Amino acid sequence: MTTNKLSLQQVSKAYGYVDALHPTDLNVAESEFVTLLGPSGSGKTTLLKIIAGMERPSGGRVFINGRDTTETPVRERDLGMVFQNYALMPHLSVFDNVAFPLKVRKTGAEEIRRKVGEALGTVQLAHLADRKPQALSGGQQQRVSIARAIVYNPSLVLMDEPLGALDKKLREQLQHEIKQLHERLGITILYVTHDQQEAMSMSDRIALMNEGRIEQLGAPRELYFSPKTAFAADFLGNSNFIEATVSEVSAAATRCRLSGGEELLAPRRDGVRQGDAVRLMVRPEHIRLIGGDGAAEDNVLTASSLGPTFFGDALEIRAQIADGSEVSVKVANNFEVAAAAPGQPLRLGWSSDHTHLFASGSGR
Amino acid sequence: MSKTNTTLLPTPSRRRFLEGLGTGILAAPFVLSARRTLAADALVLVTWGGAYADVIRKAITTPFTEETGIGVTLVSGPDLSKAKAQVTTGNLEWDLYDGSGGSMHNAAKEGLFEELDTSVIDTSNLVGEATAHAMPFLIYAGGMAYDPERTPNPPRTFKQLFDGDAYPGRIGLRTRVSETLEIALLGDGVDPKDLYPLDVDRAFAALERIKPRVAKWIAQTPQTISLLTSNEIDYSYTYNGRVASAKADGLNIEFSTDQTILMTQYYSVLKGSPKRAQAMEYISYAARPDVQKRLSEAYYSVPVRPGALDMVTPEVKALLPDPKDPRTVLLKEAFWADNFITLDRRFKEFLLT
Amino acid sequence: MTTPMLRRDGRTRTMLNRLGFGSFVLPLTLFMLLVFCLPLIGVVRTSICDGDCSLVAYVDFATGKLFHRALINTLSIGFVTGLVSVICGYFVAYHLSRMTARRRRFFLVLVMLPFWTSILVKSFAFTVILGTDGIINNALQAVTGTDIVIPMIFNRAGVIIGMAHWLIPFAVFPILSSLLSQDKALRDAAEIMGARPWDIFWKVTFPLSLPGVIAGGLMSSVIGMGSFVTPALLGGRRDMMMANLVDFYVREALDWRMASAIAVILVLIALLILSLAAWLRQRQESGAAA
Amino acid sequence: MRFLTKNLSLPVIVTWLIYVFLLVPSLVVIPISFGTSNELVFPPQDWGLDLYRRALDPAEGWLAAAGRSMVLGILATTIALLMGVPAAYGLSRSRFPGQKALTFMLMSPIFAPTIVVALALYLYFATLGMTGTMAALAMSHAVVITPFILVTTLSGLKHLDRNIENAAMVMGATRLQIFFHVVLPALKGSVLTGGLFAFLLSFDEVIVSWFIARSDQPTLPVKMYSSIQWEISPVLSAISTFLVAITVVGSVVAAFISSAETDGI
Repeated sequence: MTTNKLSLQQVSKAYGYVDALHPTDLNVAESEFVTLLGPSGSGKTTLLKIIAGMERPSGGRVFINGRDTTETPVRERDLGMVFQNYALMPHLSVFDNVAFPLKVRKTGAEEIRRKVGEALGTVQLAHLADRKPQALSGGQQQRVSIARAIVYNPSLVLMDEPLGALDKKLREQLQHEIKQLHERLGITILYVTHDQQEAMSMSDRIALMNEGRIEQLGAPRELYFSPKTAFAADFLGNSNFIEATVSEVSAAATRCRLSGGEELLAPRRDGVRQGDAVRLMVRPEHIRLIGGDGAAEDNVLTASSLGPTFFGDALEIRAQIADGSEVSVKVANNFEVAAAAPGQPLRLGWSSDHTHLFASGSGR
Repeated sequence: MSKTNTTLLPTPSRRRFLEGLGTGILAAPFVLSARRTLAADALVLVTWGGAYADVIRKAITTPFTEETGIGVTLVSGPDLSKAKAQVTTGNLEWDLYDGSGGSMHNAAKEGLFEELDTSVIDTSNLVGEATAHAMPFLIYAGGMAYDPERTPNPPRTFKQLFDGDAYPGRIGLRTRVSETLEIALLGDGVDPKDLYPLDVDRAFAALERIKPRVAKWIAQTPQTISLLTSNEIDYSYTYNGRVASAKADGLNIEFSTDQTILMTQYYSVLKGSPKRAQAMEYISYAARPDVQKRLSEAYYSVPVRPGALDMVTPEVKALLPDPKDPRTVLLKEAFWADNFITLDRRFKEFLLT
Repeated sequence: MTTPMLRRDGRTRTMLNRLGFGSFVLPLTLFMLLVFCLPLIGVVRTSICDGDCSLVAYVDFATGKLFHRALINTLSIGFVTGLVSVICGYFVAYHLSRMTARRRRFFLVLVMLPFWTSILVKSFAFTVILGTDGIINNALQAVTGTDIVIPMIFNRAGVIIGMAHWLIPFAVFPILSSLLSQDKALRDAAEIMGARPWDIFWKVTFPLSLPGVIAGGLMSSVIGMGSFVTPALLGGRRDMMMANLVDFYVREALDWRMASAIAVILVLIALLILSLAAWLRQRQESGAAA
Repeated sequence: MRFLTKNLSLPVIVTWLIYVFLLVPSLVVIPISFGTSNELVFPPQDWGLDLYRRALDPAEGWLAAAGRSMVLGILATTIALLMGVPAAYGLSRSRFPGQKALTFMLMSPIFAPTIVVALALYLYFATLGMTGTMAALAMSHAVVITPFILVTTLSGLKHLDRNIENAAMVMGATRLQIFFHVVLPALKGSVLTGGLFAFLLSFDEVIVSWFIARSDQPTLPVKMYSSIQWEISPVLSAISTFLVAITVVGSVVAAFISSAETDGI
């Protein structure tokens, strides 16, 4: 039996009458990369602090490496942590910063030298070992911080928005490096971010958090392609929401009627009955613009273009449908722009398999 | 005399420049000559504050004003350096200075005081000794004080005080070189009449012997009483007037009048005072036998006029040392005027080693 | 100050703009030059020229046993007082730094309470507490059942106690300031990495607060070196300091040349200590950057 | 690091002992102030309010001296604030050659022994014929206390986000406007703290005042000092107790009124 590196059982946190975190379960397996993703105020930081021991949970248990650490002091939890603002000791050199966790563990000098050397080598900073952190760039400082978090092989490395303070280019580069590091060293990482792209590109699994609970937990693809709630659909990737009423529920599909009179097909969903108000979601990149009268898709809507926006690698066209709501469509950048000039009529089509159906009022 | 005219920035042009800066730029709206706001016609007497000022006011200045119509303003904190500053800058704040001891005579040498007008002031026929610039007006006695409950058998003379076998106990002495060297010689067995000129080496040798028994060398007069009452010392060298007021307040404390050192408090007139004549009149008044009697009864001082002692009430007289007692020593100011600076330095070195 | 004038007068304004931030520093600079530096220069001058000009006071200082003793006393009392103040101040500052701002405001008032009680009265209070027949010694005797008396006053210890009592607040402020400016994340990071409270203190908190410690130590020792009332009231015969001599030469001997010379030497010592500290710090920093 | 505040460990005990050390002398003075003797006696044999009556009696001059010290403290603190706060701002927001030396010069009164400052100012103002004036006294105190304002303001400025000032500059504010409308409001806490500390120092200052103050218009500490040449009047204990009580009550009230949980000293 493999033990989870981290296991949360019904962990909750209340401040006075405010529930910052509803009872939550979460397991992180060895060598797994799990991301807590959510907007600010969603409870991800509270959860992280409870795991780290900087906050006491109001209820539930925290297990690290199979050991109940709910009452364990922070320092004995065997965790590593990377902070958004690096939290490097300004009075210590890079080498001494990385050596810090080893020194407090009374590791021998020779071993410290070897391990710190290795860790700095891993993040390609061996040549800067004698510098003070202030003399380093932001990216370099964060690499030192990562080296410091892995040098003593903690059971679990927590990363709290580690790339938040870096520019986009550097952020992408470090995302890549952290991912590689994770794969090469097999460390277990619990990563916190509010950036859905970062979460999707790096994680084995994502725990999407909203209003103090985990809204959905799964692999990035799963969350993207099968969001369980409108919030999940909205938070990960771009999405179009269309209000509708269920007109017919069959064994295979749900037929919905828009207020403009059009009908759309969606996969069948348990608990949804005829007459329910629902929200249909379709991602912009799943919508095709259909020329002429071709009807190659099972869902088709006519719309009027509001104009295109150029994104370099793609083109986004916003359009207004009969009920007045807006829908955006993502097309390749070789699209003939004139066809989408404001006021031009458009026909939008997509597969019913790409249509997601949520009860109205769920999520935001 | 040339020394007194020097200032820290002696060249006149420089000084005018600074004056211009100081008064013009820095503080034009605030500057008031220190003198200007004091009562226009009153003599300004600088003297100590607290209970002492009350005594002076009651015994001397108030009756003086009643009798002559000359007002006297008492200000506190006599300080020779301030007197020097006032005299050298010509910015006089005070007219009369109440001072004592060697430093006062030193200041007279520096030219800070007017010569006494002997046509107004009778400088002869005194218990103490007037100098050209300083007139005695108050004589007080320094001697041993003790707690009669704690010390039933105290040393009553300085010779006894120095006899550690017969009178063991912690001693409090002053950090003043004058008085202390006299005590040392008396303690070492010198006859009071042979005291002056002081045998300085013998005095320091005697002090060296008694050093281990001195629990505190006291710089501030109040500690001569408070250290005795808080049981830090057993025998305190202090002053009869001080003990008398402490006793009046119910403290268990006695003063030995068997052997005392009489010290003189002087009045001098600051050099260049515009009220020189009135100041001389005031000094003359302060030394008058009837005024001395009042002062004596208020302060337990020995009158400076020989006859006045007999006018004092018997209760007070009992607490006063007898200046005619052969054991009593009158501190010789002339000696200290010449030797104060050098001996004080030697004394400080003695204290430090 | 000068602000209303500036708004109206365009020329002054452009001139000030050219001066830039210098215009903010200018008034104080002028003030300090006129009311601090110039007077200090006056002291230096008086130490050489008081009527006639000669170095006799300095020669006297260099050769006089009295001055050597006072110098040694000043240095050692200043050093020990600074040390004691910083150690006590650190405990207090640390405690203050770990509480809410509102609570801290209240505690700071407590720390500054000694300022409101005159040293003259306090010296008596210290006698009541620390004296031979004082509260502590009486308690000790009652507890141990002996006649034990610890001399805590009218000796070097008394001077240090009295001065530290006055100087601890001076040490508290810079230390507190450097403790408050520390990033809490650093301590969290250290704790997660497995550091015990003791390690966190000595390896993170304390080193980061060193600038405050140094500033507080320097301030309290230099201020301590310049005081003379406390040694006179609470010290023993050997605790005469240079400041006592300055006081004596100014006010009793009226020898302002000697007083000024001692004062100049006192300032030079303070300067020497400050530059030594600055040099040490610079060396430490540059050594780290290399 | 909760060990110092929560658990009863050695450092906690030491910390509280230091608080006791700081406070006890002031507390010993309180009972003395309710005695009736003219001598300092602890504990007093009889109890009464005589000393307070005397402390508050206008004829004794204590009230006047306290008022003078108050005015002087406010005056000196105002001068110090007016010059010190802008200077700190200027120093923290610019780089120029000799800046370290200038900062050192402006700070140096902290490090110059008080007796030296007193002697220097005394000789200086004596030369100018200004000893005894309130102007000389206020300027002397300002010299002594301004460095403390500099220190606290500089430390407050260090924590101030410079981007706010840059934003104001972009919006077209002049340096002066930025200083008054952006920096000063943000610095309120440290300026107030510095000002309070400076005021206390001025209020408590003896040595410089002794030399400079006019002898018929002493400040409170000078009056205390000159009144002890012959005896330490227990009236001093009543005055001390009075000041302590005012401070404690005032600060408690202030702590309750001020709701802003601004961090800082």
